[in-house]
Amino acid sequence: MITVLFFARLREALGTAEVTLNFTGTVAELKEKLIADNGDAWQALNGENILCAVNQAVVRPHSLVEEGDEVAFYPPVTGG
Amino acid sequence: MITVLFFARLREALGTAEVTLNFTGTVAELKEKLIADNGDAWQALNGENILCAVNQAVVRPHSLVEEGDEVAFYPPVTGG
Amino acid sequence: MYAEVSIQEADFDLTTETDALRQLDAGAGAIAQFIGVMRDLNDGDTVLEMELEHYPGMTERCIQEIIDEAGQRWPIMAARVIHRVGRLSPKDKIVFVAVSAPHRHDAFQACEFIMDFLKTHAPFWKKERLSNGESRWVDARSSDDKAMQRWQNPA
Amino acid sequence: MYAEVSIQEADFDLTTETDALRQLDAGAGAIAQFIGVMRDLNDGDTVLEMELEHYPGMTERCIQEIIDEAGQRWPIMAARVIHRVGRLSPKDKIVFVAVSAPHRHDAFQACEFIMDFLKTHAPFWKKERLSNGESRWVDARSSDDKAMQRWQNPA
Repeated sequence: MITVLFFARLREALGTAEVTLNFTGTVAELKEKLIADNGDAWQALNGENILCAVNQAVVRPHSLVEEGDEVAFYPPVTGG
Repeated sequence: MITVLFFARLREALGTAEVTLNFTGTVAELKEKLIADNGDAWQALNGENILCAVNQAVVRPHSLVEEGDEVAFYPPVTGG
Repeated sequence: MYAEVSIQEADFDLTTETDALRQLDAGAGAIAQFIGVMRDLNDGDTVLEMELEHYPGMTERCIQEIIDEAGQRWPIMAARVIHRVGRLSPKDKIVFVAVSAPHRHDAFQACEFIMDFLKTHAPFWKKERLSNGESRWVDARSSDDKAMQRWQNPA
Repeated sequence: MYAEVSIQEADFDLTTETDALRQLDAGAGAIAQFIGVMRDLNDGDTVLEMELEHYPGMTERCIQEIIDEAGQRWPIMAARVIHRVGRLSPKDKIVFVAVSAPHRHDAFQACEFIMDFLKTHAPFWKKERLSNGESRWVDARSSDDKAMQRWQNPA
């Protein structure tokens, strides 16, 4: 199982903060699977500014996700 | 009358913090008069780093000192 | 180098934080600090309240990495970062970055570097509640990206 | 622009000073601060105590002029400077400069500018009492002159 977290604007668009699923593959493939499983509203994951972190480090779309990973998708940060 | 103030290392070298005297002329002439009046120890006024302020604004040697002015001589500043 | 990062809902006390840095090392002659304060206006609208969301765990890790990077670039002795989350009102303190160093220019540089990277990298998100009743997520600013990019090509 | 300058023997409280700046204007999102702290070592010698002398009147006037100049160069909202005089011990706070502004880079720049000019222009003098029983006047540093000259040719 992997855990996938969503934050801020994206969390609101998807209506959920967290899902768990069985998955291995790239980040890009994970997005495709989440959209296929959950419907069109999840196209929000393909927003051009959406960032991804795996195990709390920012990664690129071709990065691999493995069993036990914590994945997070989120919009540009606005702290400080 | 004018008031002449001395600070820090210079105050210690001259042994006084303040003198008052009748004087009009340039800052350079004031130094000469102070040395002539007070003796060789006052050559410390000619130290290359000694600064002068008239009425609390830094001035150059050819600046004029007038009746009622507050003149100050002091070494490079070291605050902060 | 000493580093401490806190993410918290509670406010913090500047005297306490600065005294702690000051007591760490009597060789630290310079402390540069930044305090980010909530403004009552954003993009021309009156803001009544703000809700700050973050990614627990990653936030702390990310800020620690930024501090480590600052410690590589400048001879600094200690850094302290506090970032508040939850509900905030105008004039509330949002973020505190303090850096101590033997010399002041290093402290200033490292402090501003940490702020610029925190702004563009640390996973925090602001949602504003406006005086007209609307709520909106704050957009990232290109001025913050530019501020961060400045550090890629040190003068 | 609000400006306040104090020369005093007494210590000061950072929370009080920062809260005052913060309450002045809810549009000031950024406060940059510098705290100069007495070091226990100078030029390789252990320093037990320091005596700070100043030129009353001219000091305040000089710092006010530096703040005014900073206000000409950057859009800042308020500046607060406190400089202590008299006897100080290692780890004591010596000087505090705080600048509030709408944006953080302006606050940082103005704060460092004020410190650099204060160091090289404001009439203060430090005398150190060393652990070997000697007392000596601190020499001005060429590094401070260089820091100040940086501002003559803004990048």
